[in-house]
Amino acid sequence: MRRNREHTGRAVGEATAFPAAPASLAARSPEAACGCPAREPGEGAGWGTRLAALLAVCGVGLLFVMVVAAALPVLLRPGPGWPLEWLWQPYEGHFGILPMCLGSLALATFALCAGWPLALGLCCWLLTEEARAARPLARLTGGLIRFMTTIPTVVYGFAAVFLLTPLVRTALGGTGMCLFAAGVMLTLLILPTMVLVLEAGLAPRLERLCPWGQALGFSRLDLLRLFVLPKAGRNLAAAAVLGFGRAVGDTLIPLMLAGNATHVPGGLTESLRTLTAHMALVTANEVGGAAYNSLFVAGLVLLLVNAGASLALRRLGARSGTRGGAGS
Amino acid sequence: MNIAARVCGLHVSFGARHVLREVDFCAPAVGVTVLAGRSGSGKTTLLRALNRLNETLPQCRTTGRVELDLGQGLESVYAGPDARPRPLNEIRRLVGMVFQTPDVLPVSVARNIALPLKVVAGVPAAETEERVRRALMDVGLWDEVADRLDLPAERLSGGQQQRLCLARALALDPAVLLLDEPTASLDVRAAAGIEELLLRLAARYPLIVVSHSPEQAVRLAARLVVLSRGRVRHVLEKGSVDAAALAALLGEDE
Amino acid sequence: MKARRFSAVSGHSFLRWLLRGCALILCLSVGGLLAFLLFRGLPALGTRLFFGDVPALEALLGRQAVWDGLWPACAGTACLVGLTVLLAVFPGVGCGLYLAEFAPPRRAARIRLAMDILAGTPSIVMGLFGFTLILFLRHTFWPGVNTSLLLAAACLALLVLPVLVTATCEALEAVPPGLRTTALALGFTRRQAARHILLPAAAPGIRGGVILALGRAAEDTAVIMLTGVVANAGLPAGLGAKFEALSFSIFYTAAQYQSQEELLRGFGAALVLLLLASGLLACARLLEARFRRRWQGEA
Amino acid sequence: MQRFLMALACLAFSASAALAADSLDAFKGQKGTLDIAGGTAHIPVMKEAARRIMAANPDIRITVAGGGSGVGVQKAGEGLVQIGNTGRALKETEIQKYGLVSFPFAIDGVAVAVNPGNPVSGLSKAQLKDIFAGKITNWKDVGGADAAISLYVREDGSGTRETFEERALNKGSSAAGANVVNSNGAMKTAIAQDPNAVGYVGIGHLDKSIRGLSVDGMAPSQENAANGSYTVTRLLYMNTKGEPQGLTRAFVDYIYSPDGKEIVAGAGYIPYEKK
Repeated sequence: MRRNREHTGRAVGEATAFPAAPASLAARSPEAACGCPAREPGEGAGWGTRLAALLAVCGVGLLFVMVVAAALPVLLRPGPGWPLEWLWQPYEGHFGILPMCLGSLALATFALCAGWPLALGLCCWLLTEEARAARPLARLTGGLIRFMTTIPTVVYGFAAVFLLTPLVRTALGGTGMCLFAAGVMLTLLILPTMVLVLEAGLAPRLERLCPWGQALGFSRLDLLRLFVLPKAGRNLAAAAVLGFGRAVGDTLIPLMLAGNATHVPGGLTESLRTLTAHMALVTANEVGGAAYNSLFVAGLVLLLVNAGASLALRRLGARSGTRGGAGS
Repeated sequence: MNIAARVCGLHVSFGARHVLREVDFCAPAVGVTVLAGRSGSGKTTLLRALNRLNETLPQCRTTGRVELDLGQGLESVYAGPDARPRPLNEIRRLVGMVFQTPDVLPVSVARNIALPLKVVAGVPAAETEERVRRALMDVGLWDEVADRLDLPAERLSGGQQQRLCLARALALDPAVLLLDEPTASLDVRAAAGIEELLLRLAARYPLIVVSHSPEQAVRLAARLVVLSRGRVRHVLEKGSVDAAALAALLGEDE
Repeated sequence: MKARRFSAVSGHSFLRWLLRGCALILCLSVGGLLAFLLFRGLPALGTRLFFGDVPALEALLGRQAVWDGLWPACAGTACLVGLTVLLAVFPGVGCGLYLAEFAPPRRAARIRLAMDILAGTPSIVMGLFGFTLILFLRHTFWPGVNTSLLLAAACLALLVLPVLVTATCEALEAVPPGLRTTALALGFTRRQAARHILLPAAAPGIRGGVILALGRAAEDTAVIMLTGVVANAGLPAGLGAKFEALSFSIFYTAAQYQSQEELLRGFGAALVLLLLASGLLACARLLEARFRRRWQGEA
Repeated sequence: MQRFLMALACLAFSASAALAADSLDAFKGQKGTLDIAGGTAHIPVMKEAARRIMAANPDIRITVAGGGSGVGVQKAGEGLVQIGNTGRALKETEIQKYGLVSFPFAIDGVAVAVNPGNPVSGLSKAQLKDIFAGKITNWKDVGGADAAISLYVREDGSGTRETFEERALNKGSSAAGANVVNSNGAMKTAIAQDPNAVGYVGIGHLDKSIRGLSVDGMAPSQENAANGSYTVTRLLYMNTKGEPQGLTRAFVDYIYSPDGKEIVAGAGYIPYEKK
């Protein structure tokens, strides 16, 4: 610290070219005629907080480097065991994971198409329900949604295996472990996250309109429908992106409910395998083989999807609600 | 009559907004210097320039010389061509400050004083007990809170909290005391108590007080600095003006 | 005139009933799920669920191995979650403090982006990361290392890190700025102010974040599946040993229960994990409500 | 006379107890942990052995994990576990790469299993091959009820799968649309719940919740598997990296001891004599 101080003191006096001060410092107080605040002892971050931030960022960096470093060589060498194929037959040397990518996409899209409208309906109802009779139901639903954010996905999966699968089997035939069963449970999983994000976005706008609007005779529903929703495009999109990210990231529900078949799912009642379930199944098997490499490509695809979702969320202005937590 | 604080050519601006222009004044070592002026005349910014608290606000630029007597004669507070100021936290320790709304720390009454003593002044634990008691005695708060030292400080009344802030500043035995409209948020009776306390302290510490009420200014001031729109209009000595005249002075410059 | 009003009202009520329908769908489905779990799980609750046929005291003290009870899994989850929070608290709170107090704007934005991406990372990728890390270490300079409680806790710590960082950051931003000015005016340096005044003031919010992280670590299965959890390991014996966990035993039972008794134990385990997770959220919300009421004064 | 019989009985009992006791003596002074992973068919045997050993000597800690034969080879090879179980013979590449040593300890047939409610009692290998290749998709084509066949297969690394596809399907492969379950236990659970299910498990896992089908007239039972009249069989192997020492050696010997054989038979397998 000492050496720096003289350096700045002398330089400020003479109007000589200012040597390249560390970028972050210059940005903070470029021409501070008075003593630069960052110079004082005890001003900057202590080694403890700096180390902690370094640890946190290095954790993320290491994770990305590991996945990319292991996945890239496999991707760039289109040999026999190339993972971007449509056939997963380890014994015949085919290690294509495209069916799994499609499986993940299909499942997440199903969960989004079922979950997003339901979440929007729920959020609108929670914000605009005025009937006295529905007051207890509104409180119950609000409490249930907050409770749902804590329900572990393995408990969702467990209950579904014994409650939903037999129903689906009798109703739709087939093995009961299929896209529909896993999709329904994923919808329940991502519903609370989306409702909370929507509520965080729509509630303040509606409250601002309420006194003025109701004075004019509009009901809260009209206000929401006519004035708030048309301009809440970004918030609605943010909820959808967050829900999609969380649906793609979950492992347990597809592993327990989707049947894990390695083909491209044809219909609602066909079983499929998602990327995450594939990683859970195959990681244990062999190290160094083509199957093992396909895991890292799957991991890379998942990370890219998730990073894309985070960037999209950042542009849409909603922080990815860590309250709702990520898939597990 | 030696001087506690001298400001020459002080210029403070926040981004594009120039708050203080070419401010020059001296504060006597004994007695209360009152900075008077209408709201927006920059008196609070001037007060904060003395202990460099403006730097906590974004995009602050301060030029000019500010010298305070921190025990070894007048020394500059800002780094300048030939000036070598003390570390910032040491300057702020020696320049005690009390804000308009009492800002007690979210801890117990005793710890409100003990924590700064331990962390800032590095006073050993054995001594803090005694210094806390002495500080509370100075501000006449000891008999009221002697039995409630472990109560959260927020439970005290407005006047008591302001006295606690004053006691906290005094405990660090400052060289100068800055008070930013200390009685603005208090009822009349508590305000009178604080004013009487300030006059008593004026004998021991140089006080610089910002006040918006002419009556209070005249009652307290040994020297009166009248500010308007960021410039010093008049510097008046004690007794050279009464409350009505001061009110007129404040009114005329707008 | 009358027709128009009628269509407005009917259009109106149809929409209202549609919205109410959504709420009913949610209540019925989740209510049904929970009722099913409670109906099948409640009868299983009891000492037999946790300790099998081993007397409770013997099992608790670990003198006798419990083979067909949940106690080893519960002990495993407790140790895992404790170790995870222990590993995650320092980087989490420290990074949150650095972000709220000291980070220059550009660097702060980069760290926030990294935390957002980490928050969204699927946990199975974290498990793969842990598994590969162990293999890498074994082949290079630490051949003795193995998938274990410590590895699982480290990967979980990385997973719950964003929860802690965000909670700390928000708690520090919720502290009124006047407090920071007061501390500086008293002569505290920024570092002393952060350590002695701001952190204690934000402590309840941070504690809420820690409890959320606890819940998140207890519910996770995908990470530990690849980093050292096994079906039968008895009580956790040291950082380097394999361990059992409640969430994994639920998954294991769902896939391969051999007898009705094992199935009942699975339902009991699911109920226990559900109560644990919701209990943790309840006190996290309690803490946060008290913290908010103290600073912002709203309920 | 009774007294004499009583004496004989208790003598025999004490002898077997003594016998059993001495096979546990090997663990008297031992300490430390032993990790076992791999073949899911072995789990009942491993778990019961671990239970008895840990009951005899609480200082020993034995952990049992499943995962399938692939896991057994890989984890034992990487040294992550001391004993890696496989439901199939090791491949040459695996022996070279990891230097594993095999200890076959039981014979286990792989039976085609269906839900008890399924009227079908037997299938030919040709029918079996078409079913698992996805060509036959309805039970009525093979004499069952008119319902779609729901196929269940094991994950890729499973020894049971490899043996089944090699021996029963004459190196046929399974349809891509089949549901994948990752252990014998999971296969049994799935078949027990789905009336139209068909899959394959080790004969040791056959119990009243599922029913084994005869293949080409061969009835699936351990005796037939032992005397060769049921050909779809494989051995259950314990594999270690290099020659086992200490606790691992003691565990392997314990499985071959009479007490161990009793556990193996109790789990529904035929103990296999180490040559």
